Order: sequence, then structure tokens, then C-alpha cells
Amino acid sequence: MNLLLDAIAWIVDPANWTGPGSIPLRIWEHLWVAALVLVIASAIALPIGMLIGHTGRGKQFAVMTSGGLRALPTLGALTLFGLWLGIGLPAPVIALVILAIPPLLAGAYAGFESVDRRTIDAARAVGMNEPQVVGKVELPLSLPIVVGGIRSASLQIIATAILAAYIADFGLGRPIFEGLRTRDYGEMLGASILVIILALVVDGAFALAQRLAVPAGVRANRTRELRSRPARPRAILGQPINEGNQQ
Amino acid sequence: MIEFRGVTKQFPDGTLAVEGVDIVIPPHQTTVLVGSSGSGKTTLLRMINRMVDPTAGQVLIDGTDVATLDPVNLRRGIGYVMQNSGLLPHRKVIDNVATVPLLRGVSKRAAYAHALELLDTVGLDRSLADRYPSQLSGGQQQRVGVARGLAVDPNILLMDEPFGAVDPIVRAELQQELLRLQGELGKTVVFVTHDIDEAFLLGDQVVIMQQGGQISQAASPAEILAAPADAFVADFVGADRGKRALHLTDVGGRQVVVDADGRPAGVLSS
Amino acid sequence: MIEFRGVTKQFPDGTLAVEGVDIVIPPHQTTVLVGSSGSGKTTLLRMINRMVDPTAGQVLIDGTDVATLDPVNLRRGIGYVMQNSGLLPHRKVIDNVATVPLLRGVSKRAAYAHALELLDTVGLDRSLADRYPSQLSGGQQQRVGVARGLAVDPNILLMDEPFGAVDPIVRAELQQELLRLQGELGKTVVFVTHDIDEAFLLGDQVVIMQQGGQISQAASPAEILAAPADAFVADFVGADRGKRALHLTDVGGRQVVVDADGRPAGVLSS
Amino acid sequence: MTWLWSNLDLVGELIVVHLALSVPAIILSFVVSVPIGWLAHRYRWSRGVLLSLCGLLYAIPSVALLIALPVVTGQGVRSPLNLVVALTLYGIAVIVRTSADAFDSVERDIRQSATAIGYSEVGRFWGVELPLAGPVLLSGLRVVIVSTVSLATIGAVIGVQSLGSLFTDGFQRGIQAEVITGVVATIALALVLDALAVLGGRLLMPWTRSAIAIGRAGAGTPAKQARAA
Amino acid sequence: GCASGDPLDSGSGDGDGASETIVIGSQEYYSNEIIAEIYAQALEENGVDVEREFRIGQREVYIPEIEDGSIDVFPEYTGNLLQFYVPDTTATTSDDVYAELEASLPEGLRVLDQSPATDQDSYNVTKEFSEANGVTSLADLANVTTPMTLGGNSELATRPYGPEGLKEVYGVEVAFTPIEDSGGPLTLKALEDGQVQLVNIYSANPAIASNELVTLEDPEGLFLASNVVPVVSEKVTDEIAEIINTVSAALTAEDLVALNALSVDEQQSADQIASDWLAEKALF
Ligand SMILES: Nc1ncnc2c1ncn2[C@@H]1O[C@H](COP(=O)(O)OP(=O)(O)OP(=O)(O)O)[C@@H](O)[C@H]1O
Ligand SMILES: Nc1ncnc2c1ncn2[C@@H]1O[C@H](COP(=O)(O)OP(=O)(O)OP(=O)(O)O)[C@@H](O)[C@H]1O
Ligand SMILES: [Mg+2]
Ligand SMILES: [Mg+2]
Repeated sequence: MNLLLDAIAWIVDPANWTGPGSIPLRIWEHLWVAALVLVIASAIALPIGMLIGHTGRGKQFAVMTSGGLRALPTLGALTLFGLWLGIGLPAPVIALVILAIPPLLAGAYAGFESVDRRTIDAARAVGMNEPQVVGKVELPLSLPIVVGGIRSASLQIIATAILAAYIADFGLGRPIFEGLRTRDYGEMLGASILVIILALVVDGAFALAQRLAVPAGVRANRTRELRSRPARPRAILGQPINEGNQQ
Repeated sequence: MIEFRGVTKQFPDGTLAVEGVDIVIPPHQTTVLVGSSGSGKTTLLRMINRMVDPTAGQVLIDGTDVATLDPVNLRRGIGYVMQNSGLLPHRKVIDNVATVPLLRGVSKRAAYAHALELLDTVGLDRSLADRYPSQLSGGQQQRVGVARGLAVDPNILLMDEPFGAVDPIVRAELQQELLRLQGELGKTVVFVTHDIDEAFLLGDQVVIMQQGGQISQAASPAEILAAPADAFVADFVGADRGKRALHLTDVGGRQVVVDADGRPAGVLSS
Repeated sequence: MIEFRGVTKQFPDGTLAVEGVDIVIPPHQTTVLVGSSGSGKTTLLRMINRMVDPTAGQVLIDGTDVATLDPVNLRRGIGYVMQNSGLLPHRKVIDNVATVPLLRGVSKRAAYAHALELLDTVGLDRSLADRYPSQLSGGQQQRVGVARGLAVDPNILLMDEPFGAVDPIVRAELQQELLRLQGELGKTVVFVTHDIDEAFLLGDQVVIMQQGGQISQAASPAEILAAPADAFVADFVGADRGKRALHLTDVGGRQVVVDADGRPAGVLSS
Repeated sequence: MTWLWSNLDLVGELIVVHLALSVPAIILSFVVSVPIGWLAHRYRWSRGVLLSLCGLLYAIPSVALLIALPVVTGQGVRSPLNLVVALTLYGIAVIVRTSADAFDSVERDIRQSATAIGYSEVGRFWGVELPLAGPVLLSGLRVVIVSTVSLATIGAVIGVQSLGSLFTDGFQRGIQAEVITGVVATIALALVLDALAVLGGRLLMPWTRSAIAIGRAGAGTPAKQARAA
Repeated sequence: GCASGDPLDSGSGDGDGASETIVIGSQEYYSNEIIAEIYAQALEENGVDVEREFRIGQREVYIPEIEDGSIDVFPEYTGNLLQFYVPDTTATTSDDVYAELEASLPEGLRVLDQSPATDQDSYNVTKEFSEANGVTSLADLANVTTPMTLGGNSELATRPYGPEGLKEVYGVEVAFTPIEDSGGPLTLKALEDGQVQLVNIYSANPAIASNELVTLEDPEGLFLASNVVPVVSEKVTDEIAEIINTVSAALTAEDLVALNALSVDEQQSADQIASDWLAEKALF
């Protein structure tokens, strides 16, 4: 508990709120790097995930890649990239991008896959071309899940972005490392608390976005789910459970 | 006129869904494809708007092989109604109906005005235009589906078990509605069902398909009933189960028509 | 004998599913509850095995109010078959059939031996015993469902749209099978459907329910057809749509029975 | 490569140590998350709170957690127990949502049918809900396996031996082969455990591999038709 | 413990000296591990039972374990250890530091003789920079006109010999970039890439020689001297202390750099390096 008091003391100490390396500056840096990583990772992972979800092909590839990337220890990746690229932001940004890709990829393909095939089929049957099917049907309907992927990616990025400070003078990781090295645990814990709060706020924002992303018609559906099932379901047997676990 | 010439479809996984089918679907009439599950009805229907391409044979619309037409354009000119209505859940009713005209570049105003008229045509209140599909009952959704199918005033209307998912009362209503509509519009309707009663009710021509995508008989309902082409057809229409072998019996002074199992089919009007 | 006395069910969200129902369900006969979607058929059925408890009124089995019985034990003594067969997908066919006896503490050997016999009873090959439900066709699954319902040799068998999800040919087969079985076993069967034809075929007594969970008529099929209690029943059984108003016409020398819409219903056997 | 050949036994030893750290954490987080997930599934109102709280565990910076934990557990900083607890917490963050989804994925019809034929509440949980939630639970477990094995390397930062020690040591000594060996060994270990989990899943859930549905099931679903078109 | 070498000689406590096992620890630092391994092998040669607890992190992790007696011998560095106990110490010379350290150690701990070998903070520049600006000592830095950045672990920013100290003692202004690898490859790369001009590297780091870096002299004694010194518990008898002291005396600063180079450049294991060195010195 003593530690906690020290942490709070560090956070509220006015000396830490001004000048170079001040708390607001660190928070700003942290957010900025996280946003950059999120944008880059999204630009890579979302289109691939959507393509896989849209075509239904390459899911195995996605599962394998996500698994492999997830297994890649971020610390190891960071050191390796550090050795090759030197200090500064490039190495941590790449390491974090790798970290963020699996949840984004999974969100995108799971989202696209979750769209009722009959709806897509109908869209095609009335004469939508492929881009229209993607843009007007699959994207809006999969948005909540896609945003869910972005949400968990952003949580991981913010939590792990402290590693950026390992080789760059950046973000809330700096006071954490500094506190660790100088055994100023108040500082270390204080900065950690800030990271958690930051994550909380960003996560909350994305949770809200996720809710807003549910299309109006689909939301209306939720409130009417009283009936146990459609009047006459067709005989579709042995439906597989759609998760990342299908071989 | 739609013509199937020696059409075969084998799916990549080896399933032979349809084999060597020849049918002529006359214009301005309703042709019903009926058969049990997996007999290839949907596959056949989808060849008309190129949702499926045959592996052998040709499908001709008014003499033109559809394989030579651009699929997206072709589909925009053919109405399509499916079992679960196939409406886009995130679009309002009016947007759903106006989808295809808008895709074809009709102005928003014109498309919406026409869509509202179509709601009248299919017997829906205009006040429903701003609802989402999930806020409608199953029967209402099917009506919207039909309205959407009619939106580009197509010559051909494909309907794949459009009333399969609604309960019997609503179903009967929708069937009547379709008969009325078809009386007014005279489209070339190709209708898929696996309910032989529905087929007999709606079809000018009924095509009975059997497992493996072959055609057992294609004729008018009365002809099929009077002279089933083979044992499969007889079984399918229920002739050999006694369902169609009726006799009369007297209940409370009225002539009740009863089938071979003793199940009452109706009352004879004098 | 099962008796409903002034039974009402209002769900916590305010839906009044069933209101003031009184029915007597005679033993060793089949009673069919029929009505359109949401009319409260399932709710009523489930009150018998306490899956739903009434908010007012009583349900009696042989004079005992079920509310006084332990629900789990009660359920283990009543067969229940539902639309999607309700089989446990992670258990083999044989395990599914033997589930309830095993739950009741019957020895494994006896339960399995009996389960195999039940497969014979419902017309399934014993070789299917080691398959998982997903490896069976829809019709086969339903048969397994029936076998499971019979496994504890219950006096009462509840069936909730058991054939709703299979295609018409298989459905007709299953209906015949059920008639045969019932002829042999003579259970008290309560059967829910929304297909009036099915109700007329299977029911000794048919209970027609209307929206809001009220009973319009409860009588034998022929009585209902000959004298519908009200306009709703007449509409429901199709009398006023002309579906049941039949007349005769000659096609190729045979007497075809045709309804008021000109749709052929069958051929009159002399 | 020469480094690897002359240090094979070191790598082998570290793999064992790494397993000893991550496997208990994986098992613990799974065992803890399943009931939490079930609660979130069963009591809708608790869902948001439970899932968000558990998810946020992930946001705790690992270095800070590893320093702060000893205060809570009363163990020395270097005690592997701290690392196991930390890894378990992160594992929970990863899997709780999936385990709630897993129970959601059990079809209502099946649940009701089980009740109807006379399963008691408890019997239904063990006999029906848990096994049927299995496939989704397994998918969550697989993510936990992979991420825990990867995360266990951070132990090296505070001096708990693991494959991560190859990073720190290789890094100090500038031996890239050592760092790469560490990375590759970690990934390989994760994938092997993952494969074992899949295998275990097949053995425990034989019905999932037998879904060679007959008739129209599967083959005729609109999904396939749409794709074939 | 890992990398503890030949399993055959770990149980060779056949001597009659000490009946108790001596636990030797080391930092998560290859150079420290080599020294610990030398202690261990030296003790084993003399029939002492030894248990190795190597690579156990940083001071905040292992100091408590030395204090509670679970570790008996631990190679340390005078300056850094003093700073751990007396963060605001002003001592800089070898002897001052050693004296103050002896006084400030907690109950139950003591240090044996310090070795001539040092491994202490030092500022280094590239050879080119040194030649281009005529810089060989910290004092020369005051004449450099281009802006300079110092690279080192984050704690350097607050150390008395950090940027502040440079300014106070030598009047040199530098910016600071944290690189958390204790003068490792990242630091070197940053120096090569010109992202920093001045880096803090431990003096025994062989990279200084292999990269032809110029270690700047420290005429004003800015840096805390940091000699290798064993911290030991009460379990360490005079007999054992004698053996370790012999080792310490033999280990020169050059030796330490050379040993480190064997580890880094030849990728040899600590075990092998230690036994070769002991054989070469023929101490026992
Ligand atoms: N995309 C596909 N890939 C492989 N097989 C398919 C595909 N689509 C349909 N089939 C198979 O082709 C056969 C005919 O299917 P089709 O959907 O045309 O039957 P249907 O008569 O419409 O059946 P239902 O009444 O159940 O809709 C079936 O065996 C089906 O499993
Ligand atoms: N658990 C529940 N909570 C709230 N309302 C319910 C619940 N179960 C059923 N209802 C409502 O009660 C009414 C009767 O439902 P029930 O399922 O008994 O109808 P049904 O006749 O079986 O319909 P179907 O033919 O569609 O199966 C419906 O309006 C339904 O929405
Ligand atoms: Mg079909
Ligand atoms: Mg029902």
C-alpha cells in the first residue's frame, strides 16, 4: 500500500507536470505512437482479413500467421529490430505493429465471416458487383466485430508501447524504466497507473464505437429476440461452430 | 421464353446437382420447380441469372445464351426473391426496395417514389417504409422481398421458396397475393418449392425433379395428377400413399371428402 | 389423462402467451395442438413437463397437480421430442437414446441393449448406433429423437413440431411411422404443429389455438371440417379460401377432385 | 549456428524451465476463466463489468506487475511463482471473453432439450454445456497457449530464467544467433503446445471431427453456393 | 542455475575444508557470470562444495537474497554497490569508495579484498570524433562546438556523473538519450550511426577495443571508481576468503577485458573461460 501512496504522490507531484518529460508530454507521446502503430497495422491487417473473410479462402493461412505472430515474443522482436535498425522509433513501431496484427486480422476475417451468407447471396443476386457487396453489405454488417478487433489491438498496443522506451526516448515507458533503474518504485508504479488509465479510457471509447457500429436494423433485431426461433427453420444439420478452431 | 438445353452442373466437390436438363419455360406464365431437398431446384433456378454457371449445356433467354451476358447486368434485370426474403438487415424497407434501381443509376427521388408504389402493389402499408426488416413480421418481409424483385419491372421473376419460412395462414395469404399479382402483371415467373400443394396451386406448368437433378415430369397440375409419368411422381404427389385417392363420406349431413387414410380433405360443394 | 384447468401464462416481459385454457387430453390417444406462430402451443405443451410453470391455473396428470412434483423427476418420466430432434451433438446416437435411462440409474448394459431395440422400433438400422447426430439425415435424426422420447417407456409423449424441419417426402414417411407406432404403443401423445393437414392426419383430437393463447375449437378432424366453430377456424382449415370446398371435374376420363381455386386435390376412387 | 551447436544443452534446459513457467500459468488461467466466463454468460448484467475488468488486466505493464506482485504474494521477486501469477493474469485477460462466448455458443434448443429430458442444472452444465462449449473454449485456450509462451520470456528482465534469457544474454554479448535461437525456440515451443492442444481437442471432442454431415447439410448451404457462384 | 558447466565436478566436494555448501550468485551479465564462475571453480579446486545461482537479475532482485543469507558469495563492483546503499555518495577514488562501502554494508555482510580489475562507467567517443575534435579527455569536450548527445541507461540522467555532473565539473553541455542496454550493441550502433556522440560503456567492455573507441580520461575524478569485489555472507570462513582473495588479486583490468572478449567474440561459455584462465594463472 505504501507503494501505491508513493505512486499517487508521483502522479500528483506538480513538478512532474511541466517541463521536458512531463506527464502530459509522455501521455501525448504514448498516444501518438499507439495511434501510429494502429494505423499501420490496420492498413496491413484489415484488408487481408477482409479479403480472407470475403473469399472464404486462406483462413488456414490467417490462423497460422496470427498464431505465429502471437508467439513471437515482443521483447525478442524489439531487440532484434533494435540491432538492425538502431535506436529511435522504427524498431518499437515495427515490433508493436507485429503485435497488433493478429487481433486485427482475426477481427476482420471473423467479422466478414459472421455476415449471413444468405444476405450476401441475395445482394449478389439482385445485381451488386463484388466491390458493392463488400462496401454496402459486408463492411457495415461486420463493423462491430471489426471494431472489436481494433479495440483489443489498441489495448495491447497501449499496454505494450511502454517497450518503446527501451530504445527510444518515448512515452510512458520512460518513467517506468527510469523508476525501475533508480528503484523509484513510486515513479514506476505511478506511470503504470497512468498507462492503465489510458488503456481504460481508450478501451471505453472503442467500446462505445463498437456499440455505435452496430447497424440500426441489426440493433432493432436485438430487442425482438423473444421468439425462440424462426417459424420453420430449414434442415441445416451439424453446423460447425464458427471460430478460429476449425481445422 | 427461357430454355434449358442439356444443362448439367457438377460442383467442384463432385456433387452432380443437375444432369442433362431440357426445359422450356413459356413466357408470361408461372413455372414451378418442385422436388425434395437436394434435387437441384435452386441450382437450376440460379443458372437463369448466372449465380451458377452450368458445366455443360446452355441456358437461353429469348434465344440469347446467358453465358454471353455480363452477370451483374443480367441480374439487375431479373427479379429474385428468396426464402428468408434476403433483405439487407441494415437498410430500411424503402432502401431495400430501391436498391436495384439505385444501383442502375435511377435518381434517388424517382427510385423512392416508385418503391412506395411497389409497397402498395404488394399490399404493404406505406408507413412501414421507414422500418428495418427485422421490425417486420415474416410475411411482411416476404412482401418486401417481392416488391424488391419487382422494382426494376423485370420480365423474369425468380422465386426460390419465397414462402417457405412463414406460417400456414400467412403463407396462404401470400399465395393468393401472388396469384393476384401475376394476374395483373403477367411476368415470366419461375418458382421453386418443395411443397407439392403449393406447386399445384401456383403453377401453370409444374416441373417435378428427382434426386440427382433430373426431370421426372413437366406438365400442368391436372395432367400430372391424372397421369403421373412414373412411380416417383405418383409417390411424390401422394397418389400411392392414398393422399390423392379420395372418397366421400357423410358427416352431419354434409359430404366430406376423405382420403384413403381416413383423413378429411374437404367438403364437397354441390 | 392430462387436464388443463384455467391455465394462464404471462411471461416476465408481459407477453400473455396462454390465457384461461381448459382442455382435457384423453389417455392413449393423440391430441394435436395446432395454430399459427406465437399462438402459445409450445408454451402449453411445456407446462405438462414443467418446462414452463403457469402463472394461474393448474395442470393435472391423472389428477395430480404437476406443481407438486419435482420437475427433474417429472421430466425423466415424460418423453419429449422437438423440432430439431434436440439430440446432443456430442453424444453418439446410442448414447443419446440411452441418456435418460442412464440418468435414472439403469445399468449401462441394460440401457444400451434397450436403446438398440428402440432403434429397431423407430425403423433405424442398428449400424447407425455409433454415429454422431450430425452424421445422420434430418429424417434419421427425428427418428432418433422419437427413440429417445420412448426410452423410459413413458406414458406421455410430448412432440413439438417434430417433423417441421424435414422435407415433405420424409415428413410423410415419418407421419406414417408415427401412426404405426402409436397403433402399437397407445401412448398419450400431445403433438404440436402448425400444419393443419398434419393435424388432421395424426390427431384423434385436434385443438385449434388462436393468437393470444386461446382455444377456438377442440374436436375430431371431421367434426371441425364439417362444423367449424367460428370464422377463425373456418379460415384456418381453409374452408373459406375454397381449399376445402371441393368439386369434381373430368380429366382424361378420371374424376379429379378440384378445390374452389381450381387446384386439384386428388382423384376420386369409385 | 555454431553457437547453437555448442549450447544445445543450455537451450534444452531453458526449454524445460520455460515450460515449467508457462504450462502452469496456461492451465491456471484456463481453469479460472471458465467459471468467470460462465458467470458472464449466465448473468447478462455481470457480463460487461466482468469482461471489461478482466480485459483490462492486459493493460498492466508487465515490468510494473512483476515488481508489484511480490508485495502481494509475499514471495521473493525472483520466485517463479510471481511470474506464474503474472502470466496467469494476462492469460485470464485473453481468454475470459472467449469463454463467455463459448457458453453463448451452445444452442438454446439443445440446452432446452437437455432440460426437457430431465437433466438437473448441475448435470446439464457438466454433461452438456461444458462439452459443447469445448470447441470455442479450445480456440481461446490456443490463443492463451501461444501468448503465454511468448510472454513468459519477460521473466528474463527480472532474472527469472526462461528462453527469454537468450535474448538478454545474446543481446549483451552481441550474439545474434543466440537471440534468434531464443525467438525461434519460443515460437516453436508455442506451436508445439498449440498442436498438442488441437490434438487433445480431437481426442476429447470426437464429435467435432465427424461432422461429415450427410445429405444437404453443409454442401447445400447458401454459403457454399454463394462462393461457388 | 544454467551454464554451470560440467555436471561431473559439481559434486566433487571431497576436500575436508568446509562441510557446508557455499552458494555463489551472479548477475544477469555475462562478465559477472565469468567472475562468479572463476570463484566457483577456484573453490572447487580447493575442495569446497559449491552451488551456483547464476544470472539472477539486477541488484534489486539479488541483494535481498544476499542479505537474507541464501547467497554466500557474489561478485560485485565497489562503486555501483556503494551507490546502491548510499545513493548520494561523494566518494570517487578507489580507496575512498572501498572504505565507505565497508562502512555502509548492512549487518551480516562484508566485502573481501577488492581486485585491481575494474568495470566502471566511462564515456567513450568514436576514433573519428576524437581525432576530428582533438578530444581525449572529458575536459576537451568543452572545446567542441557542435551539439553533443550522451547515450546511456535512463538512470544516468540523474547520476552525479551524468549530464549535470559533466556540466558542473567540466562545463560541458550535452543532451541525453536513454538507451536501456547498458552500453550494449544498441548503444554502439547509435554511436556509429551518429545519433549520439558520447556513450557510457563499462570500462571492461571488449567492444571498446574492438570498435576502436576512445575512452575519455577523467582528470577531475567525475566517475566513481568501481573495482570488482566479492560480497560475502558470514558463512564464508577465512579459509574460503583466502582463496577468493587470491583470485581477486590475480585478476587485472586487462584480464577482465580479455575474458569478456572471449565471451563476446569467441562466444565461449563462462565455464570454459574460467577454467582456461585459472589454468593459465596456475594459482592453485
Ligand atoms: N456450391 C455447392 N457446392 C457443392 N454442392 C452443392 C453446392 N450447391 C448445391 N450443391 C449440391 O447440389 C445438389 C442440389 O442442390 P440445390 O440447392 O440445387 O437443391 P434444392 O433442390 O434447391 O434443395 P432445397 O430444397 O434443399 O433447397 C445438392 O446435393 C447440394 O448439396
Ligand atoms: N420465454 C419467453 N419470454 C417471453 N415471451 C415468450 C417466451 N416464450 C414464448 N413467448 C411468447 O409467448 C407467445 C407464445 O409462444 P409459443 O412459443 O408458445 O408459441 P408457438 O405457438 O409455439 O409458436 P411457434 O409455432 O412459432 O413455435 C409468443 O408471443 C412468444 O413470443
Ligand atoms: Mg433450394
Ligand atoms: Mg412452438
